[in-house]
Amino acid sequence: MLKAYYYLLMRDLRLAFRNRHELANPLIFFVLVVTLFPLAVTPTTEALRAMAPGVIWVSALLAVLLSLDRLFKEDFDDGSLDQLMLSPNPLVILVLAKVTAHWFLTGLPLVIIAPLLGMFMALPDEAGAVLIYSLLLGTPVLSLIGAIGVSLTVAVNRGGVLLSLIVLPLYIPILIFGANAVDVAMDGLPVRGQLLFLAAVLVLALSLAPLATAVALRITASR
Amino acid sequence: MLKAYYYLLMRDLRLAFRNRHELANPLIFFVLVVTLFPLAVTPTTEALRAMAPGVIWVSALLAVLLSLDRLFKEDFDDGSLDQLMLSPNPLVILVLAKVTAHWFLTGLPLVIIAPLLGMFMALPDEAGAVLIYSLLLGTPVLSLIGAIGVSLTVAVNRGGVLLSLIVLPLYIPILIFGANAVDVAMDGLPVRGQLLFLAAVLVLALSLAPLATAVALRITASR
Amino acid sequence: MLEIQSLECVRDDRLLFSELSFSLGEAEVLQIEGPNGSGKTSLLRILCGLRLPEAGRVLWQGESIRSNREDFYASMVYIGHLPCIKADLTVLENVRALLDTRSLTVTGEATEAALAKVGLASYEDVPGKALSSGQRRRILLAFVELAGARLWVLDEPLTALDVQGVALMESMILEHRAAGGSVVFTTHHGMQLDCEMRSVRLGRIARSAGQGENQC
Amino acid sequence: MLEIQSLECVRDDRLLFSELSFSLGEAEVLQIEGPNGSGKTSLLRILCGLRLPEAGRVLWQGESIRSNREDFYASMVYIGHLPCIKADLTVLENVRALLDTRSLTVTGEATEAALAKVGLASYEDVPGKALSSGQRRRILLAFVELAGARLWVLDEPLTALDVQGVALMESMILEHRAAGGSVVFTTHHGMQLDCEMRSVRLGRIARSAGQGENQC
Amino acid sequence: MNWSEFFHMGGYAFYVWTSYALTLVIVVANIVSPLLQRRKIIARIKRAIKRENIELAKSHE
Amino acid sequence: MIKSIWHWIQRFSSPKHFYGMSAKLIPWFTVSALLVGLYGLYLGLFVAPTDYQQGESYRIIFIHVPAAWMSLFVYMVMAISSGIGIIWQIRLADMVAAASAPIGASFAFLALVTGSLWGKPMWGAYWVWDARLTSELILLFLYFGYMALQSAIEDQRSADKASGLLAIVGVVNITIIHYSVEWWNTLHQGATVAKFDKPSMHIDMLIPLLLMALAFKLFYAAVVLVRTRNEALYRDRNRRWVRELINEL
Ligand code: HEM
Ligand SMILES: Nc1ncnc2c1ncn2[C@@H]1O[C@H](COP(=O)(O)OP(=O)(O)OP(=O)(O)O)[C@@H](O)[C@H]1O
Ligand SMILES: Nc1ncnc2c1ncn2[C@@H]1O[C@H](COP(=O)(O)OP(=O)(O)OP(=O)(O)O)[C@@H](O)[C@H]1O
Ligand SMILES: [Mg+2]
Ligand SMILES: [Mg+2]
Repeated sequence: MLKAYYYLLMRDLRLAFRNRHELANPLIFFVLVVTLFPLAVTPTTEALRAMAPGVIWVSALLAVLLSLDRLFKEDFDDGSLDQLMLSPNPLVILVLAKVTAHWFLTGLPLVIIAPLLGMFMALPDEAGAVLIYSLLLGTPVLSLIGAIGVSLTVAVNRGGVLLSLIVLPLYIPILIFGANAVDVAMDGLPVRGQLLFLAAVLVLALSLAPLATAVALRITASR
Repeated sequence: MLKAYYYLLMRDLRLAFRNRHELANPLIFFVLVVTLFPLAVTPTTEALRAMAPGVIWVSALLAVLLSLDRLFKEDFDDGSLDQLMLSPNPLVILVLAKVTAHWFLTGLPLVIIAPLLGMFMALPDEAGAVLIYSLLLGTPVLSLIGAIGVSLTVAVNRGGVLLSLIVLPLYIPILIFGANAVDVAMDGLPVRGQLLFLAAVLVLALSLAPLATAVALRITASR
Repeated sequence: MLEIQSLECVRDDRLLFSELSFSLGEAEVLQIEGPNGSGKTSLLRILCGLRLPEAGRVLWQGESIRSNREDFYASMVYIGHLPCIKADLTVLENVRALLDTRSLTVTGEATEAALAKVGLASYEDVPGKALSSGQRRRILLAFVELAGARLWVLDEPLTALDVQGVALMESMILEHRAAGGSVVFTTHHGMQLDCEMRSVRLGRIARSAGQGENQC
Repeated sequence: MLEIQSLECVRDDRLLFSELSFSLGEAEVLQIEGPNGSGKTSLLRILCGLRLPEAGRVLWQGESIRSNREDFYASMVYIGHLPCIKADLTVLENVRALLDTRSLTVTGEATEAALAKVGLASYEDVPGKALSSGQRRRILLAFVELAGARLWVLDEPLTALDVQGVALMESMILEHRAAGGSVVFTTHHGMQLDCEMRSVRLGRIARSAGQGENQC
Repeated sequence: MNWSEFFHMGGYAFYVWTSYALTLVIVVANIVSPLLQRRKIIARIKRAIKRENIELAKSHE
Repeated sequence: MIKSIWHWIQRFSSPKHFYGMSAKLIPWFTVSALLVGLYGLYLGLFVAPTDYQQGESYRIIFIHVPAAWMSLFVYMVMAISSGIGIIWQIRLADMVAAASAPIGASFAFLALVTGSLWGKPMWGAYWVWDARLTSELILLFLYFGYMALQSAIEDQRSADKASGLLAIVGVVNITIIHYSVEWWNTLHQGATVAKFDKPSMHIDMLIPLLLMALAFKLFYAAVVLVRTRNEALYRDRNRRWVRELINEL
């Protein structure tokens, strides 16, 4: 079982590293979207700072959202998903492996680059640290919840926008708490509450989302 | 030739209307993304108003971006694109038909719903009108430029993020002028210059983009 | 081993088959026959547990496959219309990836031998995207060969194979049967098997409920 | 009509064929033969102008097809490995959409007759997504029938077709030839054509440049 | 209280009556749309039956 | 015992049985919804006194609040019956869920629009980003998501199960959103929320409000029955009972 988890994780990582350029894509998308805002509004430092937590978090969320179809779409299209479903290993484990790979390839890079963008948006240092923590706790949840959404829409062609319709409302609590933590940190107030909430949601998602995803996959496979 | 244009346009519109629900998807995505921002920042009226032009324009741009693969992806995957390319009609005309359909299905609805979102973001009325004009001139350009991007990336699987890398930089001038027009209108200043620029870009894109798209399609078809 | 009890399958408006029952023992080969759209693919997917039937059950060693999933899946292998090939993995990696989902560890030599057998000997490090349609299907043959399953479920295994490929598939089935394994397959292009073979015929294209006819 | 002059095709590292020349006159049928991966699909795509050859030219009525696109495309029709079927359009609309790209207006009766001929008579208003793989291919047959082209280029037209479907394809080709049209096709599954037929054999799978062998 | 005062709603006529009018619209839509849907479904099934009968007759020939 | 209950449930929940039974119920619900609604409107528009703070504008309450309540109630019905459909494989439950979605969405829409119409005179803006408003908006999106997924998946059974799963996940989400937005907003913007504090209501206002709420519930019951009947007809279009029924029409 653990072996199956490990192998699948490795396969997905190897696949991603095969096209190096793709690896950086969510990251570049993240950076691009964040840079769009200063271009679109008059960039005074205060204005930038005020919108920074929101803009960075929303962009991270969109970057994850856009990379979600990496999770199952290709496997579905070429029939590999059928083979996963016919594996003697519990589907939940395999789902978890795929979600882990997805987070390594999208969430983690976002967390790493975020301080740079914070600097770019004139975010004070202490808020920058909180930004990292909040993203570190939040992005895995985005991948986990996203997995449910993708598994529900994977059989639908042109499901891209449908996916966002389904997933974005589910992302909202994370967005509120993540951005709020950074916002509050900017005012020098304590953020333990927000981070604890994010941690709690992470635990919850970690235990429930793979199950829901596995159920959803069995449903959509029933072609 | 005109007949080919008309038929293809009609086919695409009919296809879209076959799944009614999909029709609304870019629209809902637009509304959803705009909603994310007030949730992520402290929603005081001034803060909202200050970021409104940027947020609405960036969201519109992302909505168009996400719906771009509607343009050729499916036709490519099922082989219909090969058939288009084997048509005795000039490819440019067919491209134009597809772009027109795309704009009717994504750009136009965005223009129509935009005033509502302006209200959400506490945008004053006169700026709301300018928002509509700027979107009306800007969204067709987004579709036209997007078509070039899709035709280049359509053969790449998981091309979604690659597409945004190619297209977003090209979108930036439109974004700057569009958002700026609204921004300036909020201060009660004249916006003729910005709108004229957008109109000029539209004319330029209308005459050049379909040609570029046709060339790009011939290149990617050479599998 | 495998027992099908009064299956019914409806797609959209059409009843494809109902009250379909048959069973498959060891060392048996079964062909599902029927014209285009008669429900062969649907039947095979139900048989693997990928699709839920409208009625009826599939039993493996006397137990429902849904309650007995791990056991059943450890001893069967399925290939469908789709090639399961990753464009960015090499031929060798593609085979290994397929085997990994089944948690099988196969030695390097065995894998190479299988690839040689299906005619991809010199293609180990060619990426999937550079293969022709027939070469892709051959990877699946290597996978089936190495999976070590007792039951093979093959949906149109001859698709895109050239004459030599067809002969290969035939000999593989015969070998598998000789070793006590069983096979369920569909094909429109005559497979000449030099062994006893049963067949299930699915009805003529039935446009509405009640018109399906199946023989067993 | 069609003339191929010393074509060369290289994919990745491999030379698939070079110095390949042949021509096709009226009422001629030509089969492209060769094992999996020998370059049949690549050749047909070059022949239609969808792919550029590494060297050589394709001429239509003595003119290069690239300079003469409209004329060439008005008189040829191609079907490839992919089904070109829109999941959300009905069978009838799918055929019409295919014809529309060629700016053909075909009467309703003609379309219905063609659909009946390919065995989709009662399927006119079934959406593409609800068709089996064989039924999808049959839509393409109707399209070819109605396209009114003089040259047919068919890549594995027998894929997924049942016995009856194969017979239909054969008779269609014969009819087309009788009316003075020509056909280029590939297939692995014997097509029994009751007429004179030429063939071009592409070489054995050649791993590196220089090993390709073609006969004509 | 007279009617014009009633319709005036103390200056809030626009807000109040738009709300009530919209409610009416939505109630009516909720009544009409399932009825139309029902008609469509029945017509569709009838068509299917007709088609099957034709086919049955054909296959008996 | 359990087995016989199970059998009874299955028989009772067969679309055919439901179709017959619901035909008898619909007129009752319709008529009582109409009567209760008209009486409630009469009390609300003519009898209830003018609010000393809000003036006449408060009369929007008689549709805003029932509509808002219904939008939550219908979502719960949808989620619960989806759960029943997934766990016990009862088809009728799936049909009820699918039939509820458009009705619930229209109530959510109504609550949103009447709320903003009320908000303009009260707060000076059609829209503010308050906890309740935000979660109601998200609720509308969840309805849209449910309906979009339902119609996007071709296979009816998969569509039911998939969208049902989404409805259930949505319940968890709506609760979290509600509390999170409340917390988030009270941190900065207590004022907006305070406006929602229900004034101890005059009994003459409370009664029409409750009557309207009841009328909306009855109306929902009638419409959902009609819609579920449609679903039953459509999904069983190949079964004998539908064929016989249609042939009699
Ligand atoms: C777009 C604007 C609005 C939306 C989306 C909205 C939404 C809602 C919702 C969802 C509820 C039900 C809450 C529950 O039962 O938990 C509700 C109840 C209520 N709303 Fe609104 N509302 C809006 C504007 C207003 C305004 C402007 C007022 C009056 C100033 C108002 C007064 C009330 C009252 C009195 C209740 C009943 C409270 C209760 O049951 O405790 N609403 N609204
Ligand atoms: N996704 C689908 N939705 C609805 N109906 C479908 C779907 N796929 C197939 N069908 C219908 O189900 C029937 C059986 O399809 P299936 O793919 O099982 O046939 P098959 O016997 O494998 O045919 P073929 O020989 O063409 O592969 C067909 O008549 C088709 O119309
Ligand atoms: N996209 C590609 N990129 C690189 N090489 C490719 C690509 N597609 C095919 N090839 C290579 O080109 C060769 C010819 O492929 P082609 O598809 O033309 O063969 P084919 O004769 O049609 O084979 P089949 O009978 O299997 O369909 C193969 O050896 C394959 O490895
Ligand atoms: Mg099949
Ligand atoms: Mg080929």
